[in-house]
Order: sequence, then C-alpha cells, then structure tokens
Amino acid sequence: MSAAIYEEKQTDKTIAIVNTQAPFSSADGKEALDAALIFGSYEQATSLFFIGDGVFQVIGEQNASAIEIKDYLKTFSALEFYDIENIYVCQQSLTERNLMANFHIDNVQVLANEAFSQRLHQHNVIYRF
Amino acid sequence: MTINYNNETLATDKQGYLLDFTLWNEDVAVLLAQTDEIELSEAHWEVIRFVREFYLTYNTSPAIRALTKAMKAEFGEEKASSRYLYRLFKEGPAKQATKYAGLPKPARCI
Amino acid sequence: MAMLHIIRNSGFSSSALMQCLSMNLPQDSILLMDDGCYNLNHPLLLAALVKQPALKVYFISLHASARAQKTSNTSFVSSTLDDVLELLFSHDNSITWS
Amino acid sequence: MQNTLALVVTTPPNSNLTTTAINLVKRAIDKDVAIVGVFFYQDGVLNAAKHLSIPNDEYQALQHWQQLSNEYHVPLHLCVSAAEKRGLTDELSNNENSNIDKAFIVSGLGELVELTSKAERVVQL
Repeated sequence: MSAAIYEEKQTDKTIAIVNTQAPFSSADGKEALDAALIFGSYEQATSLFFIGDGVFQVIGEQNASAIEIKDYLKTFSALEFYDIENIYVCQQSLTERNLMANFHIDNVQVLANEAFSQRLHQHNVIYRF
Repeated sequence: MTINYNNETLATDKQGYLLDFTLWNEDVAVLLAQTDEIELSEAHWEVIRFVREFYLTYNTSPAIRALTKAMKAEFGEEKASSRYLYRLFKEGPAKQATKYAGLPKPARCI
Repeated sequence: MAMLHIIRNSGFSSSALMQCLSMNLPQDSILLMDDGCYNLNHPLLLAALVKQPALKVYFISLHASARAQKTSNTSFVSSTLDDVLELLFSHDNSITWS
Repeated sequence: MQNTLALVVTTPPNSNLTTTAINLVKRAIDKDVAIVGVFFYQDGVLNAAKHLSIPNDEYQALQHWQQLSNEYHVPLHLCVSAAEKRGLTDELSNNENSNIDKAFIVSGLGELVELTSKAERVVQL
C-alpha cells in the first residue's frame, strides 16, 4: 500500500518509539528505526526517545563498518525527510554512562527525567525496543 | 543471476538487483535498465543519481514520500510529486530507481 | 495522561524495573506480568512505594503464584488477565518494559 | 460501544511470554473486546514458523494461534521483512512449500501503522 492511498485514513494519533538497547549486538535499534521510518512515511506524528543503553545509539564517533555491521545509524540523519523531528534523549542515562551530549545527529533534545517522561506521556501509542 | 559488462560478470539477485553496489557505474545502469527494456532519459537519470546519492549518504534507499520530500529540496515542487516519479518508474520509483542505481532491493515491507 | 507500565522481567537481571520507576508519574500504574512478578519483593519497588504511598501496583496473581512469589504488602493489587484488559482501557496509553 | 485492541507480539514462540499474549487475546474475545489484529514483529515472527516442532507435552503456541485465526477470525499479521531475515518466506517454489503457517497473513510494517491507527488501545507483548 502506498503512502498516497493511506492518506485519507490517517488519524491524529501520536506515536513514540522508545529505544532502550545499545545499537550493535541486537537488531532492536535497527528494527525500531525501520518502524519509525514507516510511521513517518505514512504521515503519522512520530517521536523517537532514547533511554538507558538506548543512548549509545545516538553518541558520535561510532564506526559500525569496522566490525562488519551495516551502519544503520547513518540513516538517523535522514529522519527529517520522514518528518520525524522530535528526538529526545534522557539526561540521566547520559550522566550514568559518563557520556557527553556529543551526538551524530542534529536537533536532539536532551531532557531531564521528569521532562522526558512528560513528553513520553503525551503520546497515544508507545512502542519500546 | 548475472549481467555482463566489459567482459566481466556482475552478480545480481533474482529480481536483477546488483549484489555489490560498489561495482556500479552509469554504463551498468544502462544495462540494468535494458533488462527491463527501458531506455533511460535525462529525467530518469536525475532520479537515479539522486537515489544513489541518498543511499551513499544515509545508508538506506528512500521510501517514496521521503524521496519526494528530499527531491523537493533539490529540484523544486514540480518534480517532487509521487505522480511525476511513478510516470518515470512505472513499477514504483523506490523499487525501480533503486535497481538502476545499483542499490540493494528495498526491504519488501518498506 | 495516565500510563500503564507493564513489567515482564525481573529487576534483578534487567533494567526494566529501574527504567519504569524513573519514568513513572503520579497518575500512572505499574503492572507486574510474567517474570515481572519477581519484583514483588524488589527493594527498588518497595522503596518507591514508601516514597509514593499512592503508587498503584498490580500483579497477575497466577503468574506470581506459579513462581512462588508472595507478598503481604497490601499496596499490591492482585489481578487477572480480565483486569489487565480493564487497565488497558482505563489508562490513556501503555508501555511494556522488558 | 465495543472496545478495540491491537497486539504487537515481539517475543518468539519458544518463550513462555507468548502464552501470556495468547491468553490475553482469548480473554479479550470472552470479554467482548474486539481484537483489531495481532502484528508479529522482531522475533515474534517466528510464531508463524510452520515447521517449528515443540515436544507434544509442551505448550503448542502455533495451535493456539491457529485456533484464534480459524475460530475467532483474529487477523494475524506478519512483518515480511522481519520474517525473511529469520528464514521465513512465502516465496519458495510454490505455496505448498511456504514455511509460513497459513493462519498468518504476510504483511508489512504498513499494517502496523494501520492497526495502530484503528485500535483504541495497543499493547506490546
């Protein structure tokens, strides 16, 4: 089914895709992104959240190809073409891991626990990977 | 499956997509299109080059909506409609332009 | 909006419980399902209950008793899968931590 | 009005977590909650593996899914890309040889979008 056919049926639900796993050892991050891109191409209001080890997906200077893994992290830079503009990272998760706010994508919003949670609560449907 | 280019054999998958996207060049694109009996016009080339550049930058082929949105930024409104793209690539621009651009077949559900 | 947090893992081996508690807001509820029932006596959850006595925590009694998990803490609400269906509709959304 | 629910299953059939998902669907049917559909994603797609062989004295997840599909007409949608990555395909020489059980509908993530927008509530199990 093409996006064009679907347009008439869209609702105003908001979707949150929550990432909790590090990028390479499991398929979770890649499969979460695949889902996010589809929601985006069907014009569903979609936000991405990174918490726990999920924050390892957004930090800079990673090199997946060095360990023969397809670098799906590069696809994050294309999110704007899928109208996914809300990308939230949990400050506490960064702090716990001694990480700086140095990301491989722009327009990431780092939020303290409560604000992060408030944003998450505003979504109608939440998928966690 | 394979295609022959310059006395060399290039491997493709069952649907004719190049297995190794690094072996692509514009002559290979012409051969890939020939297997579908399509002659590439300048309008086709614009999209093929654009899709390949998108893949090299983002490590993924764009879904149709993302393709139109990205093309709008590059070529303006007139070429940024799915109707324009479907007229050029009747089997679906995401699938067909990707093929001639030497890129892997997009996942079936995308 | 009130969120239903579904926990399906033991907090002793996974970060599900910890992450859930860090995202939990006063209007939310927690549901312990499957291995999540091992959290009935988890210190983090008990501490959260002391801090927030109004926190609502449900557990699937069949899942808990199958695992020999008991609680005498009256803050925990013993539930069935029928109750889970009601919880899904009485909350605005749900998240599954596992 | 009847409540509507969609399920997203991401756990494989050899995990006991699948039993909970199946039982929740059964309770929903009994309680007159309409199941708009079940979507299988990630390792959840393995629930559709036709040749999966589980010893007779263990829980037969596939039989329960088949029952839900045949008797209660619960649509069971499979993400084909996730399935193909895990060795499940409907594109073998002919349909008889497909290793996807016929209780399942070969779909794409677009179906997840559809179920998400149609159902009043969605739960991931």
